This record gives sequence, C-alpha cells and structure tokens, in this order.
Amino acid sequence: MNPSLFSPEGLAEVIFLILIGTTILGASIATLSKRLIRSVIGLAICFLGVGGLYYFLNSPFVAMMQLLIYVGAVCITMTFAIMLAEPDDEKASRKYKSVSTWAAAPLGGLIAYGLSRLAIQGQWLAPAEKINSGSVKDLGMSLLNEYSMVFELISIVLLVSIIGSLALARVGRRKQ
Amino acid sequence: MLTISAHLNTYLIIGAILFGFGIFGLLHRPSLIGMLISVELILSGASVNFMAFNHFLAPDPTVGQIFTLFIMGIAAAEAAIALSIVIAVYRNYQSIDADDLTDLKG
Amino acid sequence: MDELIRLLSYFVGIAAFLGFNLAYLGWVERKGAGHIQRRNGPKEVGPYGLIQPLADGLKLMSKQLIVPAAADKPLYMAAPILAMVPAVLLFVAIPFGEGIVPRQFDFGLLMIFAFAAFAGLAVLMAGWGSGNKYSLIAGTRVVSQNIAFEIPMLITAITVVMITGTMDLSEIVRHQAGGFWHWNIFPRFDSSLLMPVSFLIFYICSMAETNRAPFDLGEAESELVAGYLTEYGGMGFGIFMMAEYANIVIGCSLTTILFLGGWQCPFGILPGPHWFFIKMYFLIWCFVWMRWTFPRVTLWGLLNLSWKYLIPFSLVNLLLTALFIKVF
Amino acid sequence: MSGYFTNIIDGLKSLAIGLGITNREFLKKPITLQYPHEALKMTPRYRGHIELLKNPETGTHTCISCGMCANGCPSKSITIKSKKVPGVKGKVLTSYILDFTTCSLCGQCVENCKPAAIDFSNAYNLASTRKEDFIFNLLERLHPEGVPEPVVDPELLKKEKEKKAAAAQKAAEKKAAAEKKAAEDAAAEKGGEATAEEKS
Repeated sequence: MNPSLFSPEGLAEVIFLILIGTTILGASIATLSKRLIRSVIGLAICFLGVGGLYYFLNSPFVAMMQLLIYVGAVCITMTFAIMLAEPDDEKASRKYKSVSTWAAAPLGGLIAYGLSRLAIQGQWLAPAEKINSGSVKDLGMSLLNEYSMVFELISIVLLVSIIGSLALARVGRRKQ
Repeated sequence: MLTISAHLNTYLIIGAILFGFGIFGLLHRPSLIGMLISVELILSGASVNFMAFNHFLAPDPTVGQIFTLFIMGIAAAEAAIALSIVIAVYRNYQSIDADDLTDLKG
Repeated sequence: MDELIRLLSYFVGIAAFLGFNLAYLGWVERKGAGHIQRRNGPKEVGPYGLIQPLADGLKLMSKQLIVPAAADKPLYMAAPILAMVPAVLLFVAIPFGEGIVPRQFDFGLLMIFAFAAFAGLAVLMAGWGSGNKYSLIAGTRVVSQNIAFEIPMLITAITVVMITGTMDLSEIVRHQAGGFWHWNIFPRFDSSLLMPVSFLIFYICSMAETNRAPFDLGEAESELVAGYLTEYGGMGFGIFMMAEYANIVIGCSLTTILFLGGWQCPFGILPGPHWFFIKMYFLIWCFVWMRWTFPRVTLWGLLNLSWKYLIPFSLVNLLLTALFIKVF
Repeated sequence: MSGYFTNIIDGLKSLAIGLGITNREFLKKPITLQYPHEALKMTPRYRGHIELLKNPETGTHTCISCGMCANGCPSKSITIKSKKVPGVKGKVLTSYILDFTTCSLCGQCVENCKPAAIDFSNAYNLASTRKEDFIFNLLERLHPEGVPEPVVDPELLKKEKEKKAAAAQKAAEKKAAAEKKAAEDAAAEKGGEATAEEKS
C-alpha cells in the first residue's frame, strides 16, 4: 500500500527522491563539467545528497560528519588547490583523444550496471538481530572499546599526512 | 514505488552509480585534481554501500558507521596529501595534467 | 498531519523572525555606528529612521541583476543562494525556549557546524565566479580565515560537549539550569575552571567565522574594493548581506546556548525565551560595538591570532577540561 | 616565546580600553548637525564671493564706480555700469555684475577698493544646476527690494543748476558772440569786398 503523498511518510519519500537526484546530479557535474571548479562544486552537491542518504539510513551523526568533513574541509581544500594551481581549461578540453577517455564512459557504465545487477540479484543474508541501536552513544562506546586501536592509528595517519603535506608543499617552494 | 527508501537495493544501486561515475571520471579526467575528485566519488560509493549493509543487515549497527567515519578520515588525509603533491607538481611542471608528468628526473 | 502543521507554523515563525532580524540588524548596526562616532545614524526615513531597511530593500530589489562578462555564470548566480540557504536552514535546530524548537536534533551542535561549512564554499564560489582578481583574493582570504578559526571553535565547542555530555542544544541549556552561576561561561568547580577562556575563544571565533569586522578581510574595502562582493549588485549583494546577518544571529544564538544558559533566567523573573533574546541581542550588540571599535586586522595578524594563540589555547583548554572532569 | 603571554595580556588590555572609549562616546550626545535642516554659522573670516557692503549711515553702498575692482580682476569677472545723476556727487552705480563662474576668489577686488565698498560674503552653500545662477548682480543682492534712488543734495543741485545755467548762459553768450562775430566777419567780408570793389 502506498502512503499518501502528503503524509509525513510520503513527504519523506519525496525528499528521498530529491536526495537521490541531488546525488546523481552532483556526481555527473563532478565528472562531466569541463571546468575543475565546477566539478568541485558538483562534488559538494553530491556529498550533500549522500549525507541526506545517511540520514535516511538512521545515522544522522555520520551524515553531519559527511557534510562537515567533505564539504567543509575536502571540497574547500580542493578549491583552494585549484586556485593555487590554476589549471588551463582550454588545455583540458583539448585532450579528448586518448583511449582511456573513450573507454571511460562504457567502462564506468558497465561497472555501475554490473554492480547494480549484483545488488539486485544477490541473495543477501537475512537481517540479523541488532545487538544495539546504533546511536551515537553506542558508536562512541565501540569506537573507544573494540576499535580503539584503529582510532589511534587513524589519528596517526592524519598527523603524518598533515606533516607530509606541509613538507611536500614546502619542498616545492624551496626549489623554485 | 513510494517506499524505496526502505530497500537495501536502492542504496546499493546508488552506491554502484557513484562508483561508476568515479571510474568514468578517473579515466576521463586529464588533470590530477579531477582524478582526485573521482577518487572521492569512488570512496563515497563504497561508503554508501557500507552504510546500507550496516543499516539493513549487520547485527551491530555501529560497525558500518565507524567504517564510514574511517573512510572519511582517510579521504581527508588523502586529499591533503594529494593536493600538496598537486601543488608541488604544479610548481615544478607548470601543469597538473597527468599526461605532462613524464619527466623522470626528480 | 499535526507534525506537518507544527513544522509549517514554525517555518512561518522562523521566516518572520529572520526577516525582522535581517532588516533591523542593519539598522541597529548603522545606528550604533552613528552613535559611537557621535553621529545620528539613519533618521530621515520614518521616525528614528525605522523605515530605512524597507527603503534599502526596495532599492536593492529594484536594481538590475548584472552578470559581468568575465563571470562564471552558474557559480556567480549560485553563490548567494548557497550562502543564504544553510544560514536559514540552521534556525531549524535552535531552541528558543523550553520545547520551542522547530525540530529536535540529537546533534544540533554538529548540524550547525556542518551547515556552516557551506558559507566558506559560497564565498569561494562568489570569489571565483565573479571573474575578478580582487574577488578571488578575497575568496582565498576568507577561506583561509574560516579554516583557521573553525578549528579552535570546534575544539572549544567540544569542551562544552564534554561537560554537558550531549550535543543536543536543548539538553545543553537544561544542563545550565539554576542561577546564573550555573552557566557555562563561569568557572565550574565541578567540571572545569577554564570556561571563561572557552567562551572568549568561542566568541572570537564566531566573530571571525561570520566575517565580521575587525576580521572582515573578505570585504576589506581599503584593499580589495569590496572583496567577494565587488561584482554583486542589487539583490545578489542583498542576499549576501542577509546571509551575513543570519550567520550573526546563528553565531550569537549558539554562543548564548553554549555559554550563557540559553533561555535560563538569571534571577528568576521573566522565565522563557525572553532571556534567550535578551542575551542574544546583547551578544549581537557586542559584535556591533567591536566592529566600530577596532581597526581591521591584517591577514597575517589574523592567521597568527588563530594558529599561534587560539588553537594552542583551545587545545590546552581541552586537555585541562578533560583532566578536571577526570579528577572531580 | 618570551613575549607570548605579555603579548596576550597587553592585547586584551588594549581591547578593553578601546571598548571603553567607544562605549563612552556612544553614551554622549551626537554632535553633528542635520545639515539641510540646520546649518553651522559660518565664521566671519570665511571668504565667499564678494558683496557690496551696506553703509549704516546712508543705508546703501559706498561704491564710487571707480572701476578699480574690475580693472584689478585677473579673471575679468566684474562688470560695472554707472551713470551721472543730477544732484549727486560722482557717478551713480547702476549695476555691479559678478560672474562667479570665473571668479577665483583671489581678493584683488577687495584689495583694490579704495572706499572699502566690497568685502567677502559668508555664503558657502551655493548650489545650482544652471550656470546663470552664478552670475550675480551685487547691487540687487544688496537691495533685493529695489535699488533706492540716489539721494539728491539740493544745494549741490542748485549749484549744479546755477553752474549749468551759468554754463548755458556762457554758452549762449559765446554763441551770441560767435554769431555776432560771424555777422561782423560777414559784414567785414562784404565791406572788404566792397572796398575791394571800391579799390578796383
């Protein structure tokens, strides 16, 4: 039975469809536009949609982190890099010859199709009994108990990456 | 039709589409930053899959969330490193096209 | 269905509140600037110039929208909208009184930070999309500023989260119930003595995040014409201005909720949202006051302030707060 | 590192002082004038365009129409017209036109004026969209209700009349004498002719 369009559930479905549209629109802008700056904006739109999907998947914390990290940090850093590195747009549009660019669209489509088919045809296990509600409290508990080692490792990775990126940017400056 | 938000397959297909877009962009983009954008798309496609399985199938619904958070952390670190590489490359080659970086002398 | 009606009425209420604020904060700012400089400020249009915002709005709306030839048109057009939408959206999460919140979010604080991240992107889009080097410089400046000040802001917000143990804004306010000495701005002998420092860092950062003078490097008119606003006229400019004021209201509301006890009344009279608005408008007035007191900082001084002072202080503050909580 | 904390304390202190100053100013009354509604009184030393001075005794100007101001004007902005009126000593000013569009406010006219009839005015808010509005007739500006008739001195008038009469009489006499002389000359000529005729 389909819920009415104007009931909260129906409205939620409409919003869900809008989010899917946002995600796919963002992804297509990110990959198809000729200007890099627009692709970054498309990426931000796509991440906004993905964050909304996470919200529908009952994990608002991850959705917010998605926005905070991807839009607030990654996209802005990329825009910054584009402004610093100043890519030549005309040069980019000139290079549509190599084999990989022609093969790209069929290959991407094929992979997407294949994965979707797998998803539809796959016999997934029956949903297991939940051992907790997946709330932020549970998230924090398991982050600091079961996954504390990974948590520490990822902070080390982040630290190393910060130092490494600083060092890399610095070396380039010295050479010039 | 209207209750597609409660199906695992919807999310898996969205994840697959994002992944496909990522592969497509990775091959089709000439510049390093464009490739980085595509890699982010691939990662987010994987994240969507993790979250979907986590919500619908996993007994412990924190695992997928934690995995996605780690992916985000890794993606942020990767973006920082890659962009500093891009800037260093641009300083040396005056270009960020992957095809132009053919010089083997460091 | 009741939920829908409730949401719609809140939507209307927020729109009215926001419209009133966006119009009259400009008036307050000009009046304040006038009196600080011993002038009168606007006084011609209506009594005490009270109809001035209306006249300004009409003027901005009646202007033609011009897209510069060198502009990247989609980005140029989308930037004001992207600046405005998150700012308006954030009001959904702000509790104005006990139970007076459009939507109860368990992660209200996180949500505000997440959507505030769009502001930087909008400025970058405006700067790049204008096709003007001054706008571009302003965009990069604003983003380096936003990133630099978001870090201490988040870290000090985490100290509050550690004390109250929740990211739900209503819950944070409830945690500060009692007399005004229970507010987070004052040293708390049961959790952390350093809360005034947290408040100071948070307030400075919110001022910098909203691109207010003395941190308004994005529109430093003496150096960059009007920064990222240079190419915007008419309602494009108007929307950016409104987004700035909406961000100010958000920032001050957040400071009120986190540190000044939200709707908690200090003396036991006038309970309810009145106190929330009194505190919020006091903080906004402090923004105006500081704007017309201090000269604009240099970019160098701004980044030094963040990376050399605020970030180390906020980190030490976080550590000491954790220590306090562990010890007591 | 040594100045790190002193820097912070100094900075906070100066911030507080600055806020105190602006707060103090905020509470004071505004000192600006609402210009179109109220205006400042200009200082007496302000040098605006020139104007004719009113002599409190006679109620009119003291210009003697000597033209020194017009002669001394480097921009030739001043045009003076005057006429002679019976019973009035000297010439009477009929129009004093200042073309303020070319005036450079050098003050040569005021320097040159022997009887100190002109001086700088205090008018500072001159504004118009038409050039003609800056061509002033100073005489009309001095007497906006109408230029008074010059005061006629009866004695002088009488004297003048006598003088005129005398002059007229003298002229008449002269004329008569001339006529007489002419007649005599003619007669003489005639006589001469006659004598010549007689001689011949």
